[in-house]
Amino acid sequence: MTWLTNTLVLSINSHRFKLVWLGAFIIFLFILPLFSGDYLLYMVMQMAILCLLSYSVNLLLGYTGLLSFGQAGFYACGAYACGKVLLAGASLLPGIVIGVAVAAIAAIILGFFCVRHTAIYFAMLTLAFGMMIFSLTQKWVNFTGGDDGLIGIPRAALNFFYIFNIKMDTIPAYYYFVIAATLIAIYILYRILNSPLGLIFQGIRDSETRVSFVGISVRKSRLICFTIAGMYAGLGGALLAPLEQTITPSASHWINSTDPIIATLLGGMYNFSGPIVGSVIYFLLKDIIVRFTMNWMLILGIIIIILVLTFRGGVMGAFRAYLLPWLKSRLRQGA
Amino acid sequence: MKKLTGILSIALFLVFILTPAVNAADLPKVIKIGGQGITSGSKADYGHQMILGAQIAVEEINNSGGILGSKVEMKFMDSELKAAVATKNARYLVKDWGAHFLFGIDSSGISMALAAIMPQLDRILIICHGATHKLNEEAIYKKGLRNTFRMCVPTYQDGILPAMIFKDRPDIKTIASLAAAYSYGYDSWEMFEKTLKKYRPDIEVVAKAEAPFLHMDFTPQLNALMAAKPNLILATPWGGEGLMMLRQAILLGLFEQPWFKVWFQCMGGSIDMAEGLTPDVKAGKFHGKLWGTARYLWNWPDTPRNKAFVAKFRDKFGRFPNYSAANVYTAIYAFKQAVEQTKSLDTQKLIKALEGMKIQAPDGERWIRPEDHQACYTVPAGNYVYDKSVCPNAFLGNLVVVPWKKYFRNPPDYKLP
Amino acid sequence: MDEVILRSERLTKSFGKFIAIDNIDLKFKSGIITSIIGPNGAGKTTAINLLTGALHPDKGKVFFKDKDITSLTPDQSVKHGITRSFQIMNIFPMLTVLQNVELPLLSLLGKNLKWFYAVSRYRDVAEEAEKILRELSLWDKRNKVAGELSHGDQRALEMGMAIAPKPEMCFLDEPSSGTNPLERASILELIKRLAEEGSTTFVIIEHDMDVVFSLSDWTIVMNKGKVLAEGEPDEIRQNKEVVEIYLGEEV
Amino acid sequence: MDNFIFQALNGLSSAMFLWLVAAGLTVAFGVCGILNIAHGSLYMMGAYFAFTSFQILGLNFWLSIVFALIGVGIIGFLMERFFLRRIYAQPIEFQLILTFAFILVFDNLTKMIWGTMLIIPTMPSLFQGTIPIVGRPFPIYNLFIIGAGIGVAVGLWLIMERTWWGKKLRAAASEREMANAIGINIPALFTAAFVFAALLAAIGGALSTPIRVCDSGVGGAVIIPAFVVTVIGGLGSLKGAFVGALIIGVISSLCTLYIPFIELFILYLIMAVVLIIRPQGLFGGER
Repeated sequence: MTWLTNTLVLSINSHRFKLVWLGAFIIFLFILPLFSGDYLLYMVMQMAILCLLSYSVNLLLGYTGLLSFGQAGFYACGAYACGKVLLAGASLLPGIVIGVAVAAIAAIILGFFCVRHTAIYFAMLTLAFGMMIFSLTQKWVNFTGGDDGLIGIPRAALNFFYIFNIKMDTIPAYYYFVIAATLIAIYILYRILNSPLGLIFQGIRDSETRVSFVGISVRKSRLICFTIAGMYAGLGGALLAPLEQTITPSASHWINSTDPIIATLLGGMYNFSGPIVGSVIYFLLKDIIVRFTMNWMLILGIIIIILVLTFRGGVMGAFRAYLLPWLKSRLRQGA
Repeated sequence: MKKLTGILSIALFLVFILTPAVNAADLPKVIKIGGQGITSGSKADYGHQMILGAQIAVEEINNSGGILGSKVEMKFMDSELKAAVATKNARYLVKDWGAHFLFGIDSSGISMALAAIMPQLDRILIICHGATHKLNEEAIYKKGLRNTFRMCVPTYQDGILPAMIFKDRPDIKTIASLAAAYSYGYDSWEMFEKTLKKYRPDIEVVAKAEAPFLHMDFTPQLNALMAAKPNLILATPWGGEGLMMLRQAILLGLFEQPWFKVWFQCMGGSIDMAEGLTPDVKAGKFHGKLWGTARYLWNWPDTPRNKAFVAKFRDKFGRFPNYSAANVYTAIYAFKQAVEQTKSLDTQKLIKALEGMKIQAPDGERWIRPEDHQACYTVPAGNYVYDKSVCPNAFLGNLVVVPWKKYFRNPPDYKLP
Repeated sequence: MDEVILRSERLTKSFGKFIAIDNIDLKFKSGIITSIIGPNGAGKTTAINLLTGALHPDKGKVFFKDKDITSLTPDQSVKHGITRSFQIMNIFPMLTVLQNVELPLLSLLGKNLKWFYAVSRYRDVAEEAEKILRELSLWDKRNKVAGELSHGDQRALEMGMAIAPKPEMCFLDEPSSGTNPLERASILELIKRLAEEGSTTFVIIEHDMDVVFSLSDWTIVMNKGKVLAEGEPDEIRQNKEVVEIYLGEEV
Repeated sequence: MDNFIFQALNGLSSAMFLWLVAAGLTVAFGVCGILNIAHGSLYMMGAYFAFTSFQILGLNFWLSIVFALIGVGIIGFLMERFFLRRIYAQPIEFQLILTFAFILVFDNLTKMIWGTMLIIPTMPSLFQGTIPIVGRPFPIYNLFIIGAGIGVAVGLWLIMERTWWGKKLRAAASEREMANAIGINIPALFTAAFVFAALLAAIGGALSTPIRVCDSGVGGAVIIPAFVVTVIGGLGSLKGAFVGALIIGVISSLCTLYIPFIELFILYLIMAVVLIIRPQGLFGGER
């Protein structure tokens, strides 16, 4: 037992051990298809996509102090754009890239208006824009297929000129693609958040006026942040389109924006790994509850209420605040 | 990256609980069938009725020795009326829970989405409520997504049948649409208008209105239609929305107007609507102008088989079976028949067996058309009456029976059997 | 050293019916410490807000080294060399002390759009931040979260953020408010030292007379949105009107 | 033109439902500072309670409204006292997510208690029939709704402007510290304000029963239009909520008549434009 706590505490505190854990986790993700069925892989992909969406939310919420209720709109932009491109017969990479690009453009245009506001006004404006995208996806029947959505999106092969051509029609093949894309995206976000730009985002969260009085344009920085967040949501959507092979307007409904917010709060919003942990737990929670009862909404609702009233720092926050000191004290006693 | 530690434990946990254990061998001890439908929100009764219908079928089959000796186990999930949820459910049911057969599904969009992924899942799906003609005409017939079948009448019922009935009514000269603002509503109206115009070029479309999902106040739409004084309104909003719409139409005095002759409520024969409409029908608020049809009617045909089914359903659940219940019931029996015929669970063999199958539903024989996997059977239309001696709820009476061959569209190279 | 670095012309600002700043002309000379005093509600903070771009005047103009900067936003005026601190503590409470001073340096050193490498990779930022923190005697506490510092340390940190962009002109809004006497003494010491060492012109808004008279070379007295008097501290001390409305209540 | 007038009048009656929901939302936000997404669920509970007492217990129309008020009042009290009170000081995201969780709970509970059957009680005979307006039949019940909505508006105005309690509420809304200083019991006042807001929702729900279906999805469906209304009128402004409801009710009604395809889009477009140009809303104070 002491050995276990010992290792745990060590691994938590030292940077090198953290890297070991991370490496183990990534290796685990990559060997998972060797011993698991398709549904587990499918679920991990769904989690990865929710995770991207949660990062998109948390970049705004936890790092820049803005609550967006419209990320589902950008998610849908990415999904529809990617779906359209793939339906036109393109290969996977252009689909994903164009999906992300369309989401980014939408985020720049809408963000221009949104970043002038904060707090509830920002939340309401993003809600309005998200729902405008929703009504477009529903009503622009010629382009979006209306309420039926885009159906039968092919999971096109991943080819890059004549260099490689990888078929994506099996679940494991697409799984590797999604996991790789997600890990790269998360790594890039990690770099961004530790870079000068990320420092500025966090400064804006703490004090907007102070940031403007050290010579940085708050609006411009917020717009950059909003655009990056839009791109992450768009990437999530773009990865979803070939996975589900169907995209319907409900992807852009505001209810869909609440999932990543809940996942983020669940994981802990001031913590880089919060969205990953939150997405995994939230997804499992929902998936498991749905299996056992038709009254999944009641149970999920109660869990969220308890969570908001007790662990506002989320799982990672609670881990840091309670479990970690406890482990340390155990270790000290042992020593 | 601070605390990625927790993730590994979660991942390990994930492996423990989710490593799948199932694969289809030929006729296992337990045959698993997975259903899904809408069981939350304002249309929850459709899914709920599916569960009831499926429960009866599963119980009957298990009590009479199962399918070739194998017990049947059912799991039913909430589709939330969202394609994303439904595809996820389908994947879970097949890949993880190990379902051998899928059934249910309420909306056109979800039907199309699932039809597209069924070949990958390598299972058969029998849709019991989603009605879009695009499913059988495009997805199955043209694109060849042959794992999907449909055990309910398509939108021909909602569009073509009323046209066949009302083309012979000389007092109907102007028509109007109150459409559910999605493909089911648009398709039904398009078929209705086209068919009616073919027989009666003199008929004029005077107004059109539409209402999205979750709409609650239909007075603006009704008002817009009433301004044009149509003789007939074809309405497609269903479930709770349909009910609100009709109540609001009564309040606006629509049914009192002498120029107004017929309200055709496409899925008006549904039990949830019948239950909700009872007080108004009883009070004569519709003046006999409310017509409707469904995808199965509990009071037609008046055969011992149908009566027995209805009686059993009422005994068990205290309600009348809706079409979603009857269709699910039939779908499960169709699957049973196919398995018994092929003595295997091989998807391709089952598809072959289902194509052209004749199955005894509570309302008589249904024939699954091999070209487009559409179950062909007749459902009449009627207008709402109330008769306490027959049923505590209002129901569709004065039924007009048009045989399906007269109003179903056919695949191009189709030959009647 | 007597040249005017910043001046305002007929500056007016009102909030609804309340006239906060009423048609004032201010002049700040370069190289000396100027203080602005006045009772609560005299318009001192509003004046600073107008001069630094946090607010824009209804009428009037602001010139910095004869350039019209009236309509600049705060971030632009920082780039022209004007910074400030705040009366109510305004630091980044969830960031570390080090990050608090790194942030102002990013814009100065043109690193604010760098997005890939960690902040610590930029040597110039790191060196400059270390210099400032050592000056503030906060180097040992650099990895603490700023919100957990003592009040006096937070004040010092805020000042450090104000001078980090190497401004030509720096407004300090009640730099010693809420501190205990000991902390106050060290902050005054710090201001004095910074003023002597650097090339920054300081303007201090103060409530505390001791601070004003011990620190400043020039004093401006404001009341009800107007300039009541200005002059060297000794002159002000003698000024009857000032003593009456302002000093009187404290002496 | 007749059509236009008639449709606008229709819009007015649907505006009143929006107003009743938005009014409670506004009181809760203005006084307690909480944006209650579950407010629509309180409306839904009001409808269910009214239905139960009217159809099942056989009480008359007015008594069933009272029954609904009592039931929802209790729910509102419990919600505020045991849950919301703990998160007033928290950032908005926690408030939104907590109240969102309440939508899930309420939706599921109603499904468990009342089942999935659709419920639409009979219209009380008092309100049956129509009266002609611009030569067309207009439902008496809709007129009654318009009257009730205006009545609630006038009543609210009287309470807020003329009573001591209303003054306390306004004081608490604008100057919390001051209110505390002059001896107002803030926690009790907040509870009272939230219950009051819940009652407004309950009235809306109860009045809706004869023309709208009670079902477990109503809560989520009414809240978003109510958000649109409160944002347009100005968060926390009752006058704004009233005018906002009229604008949205009438515009969406007219859009249904002339441009049905983009009705939803127009609503959100209006909301966005108001937020961009005048974020405090048409009647809101400074931000």
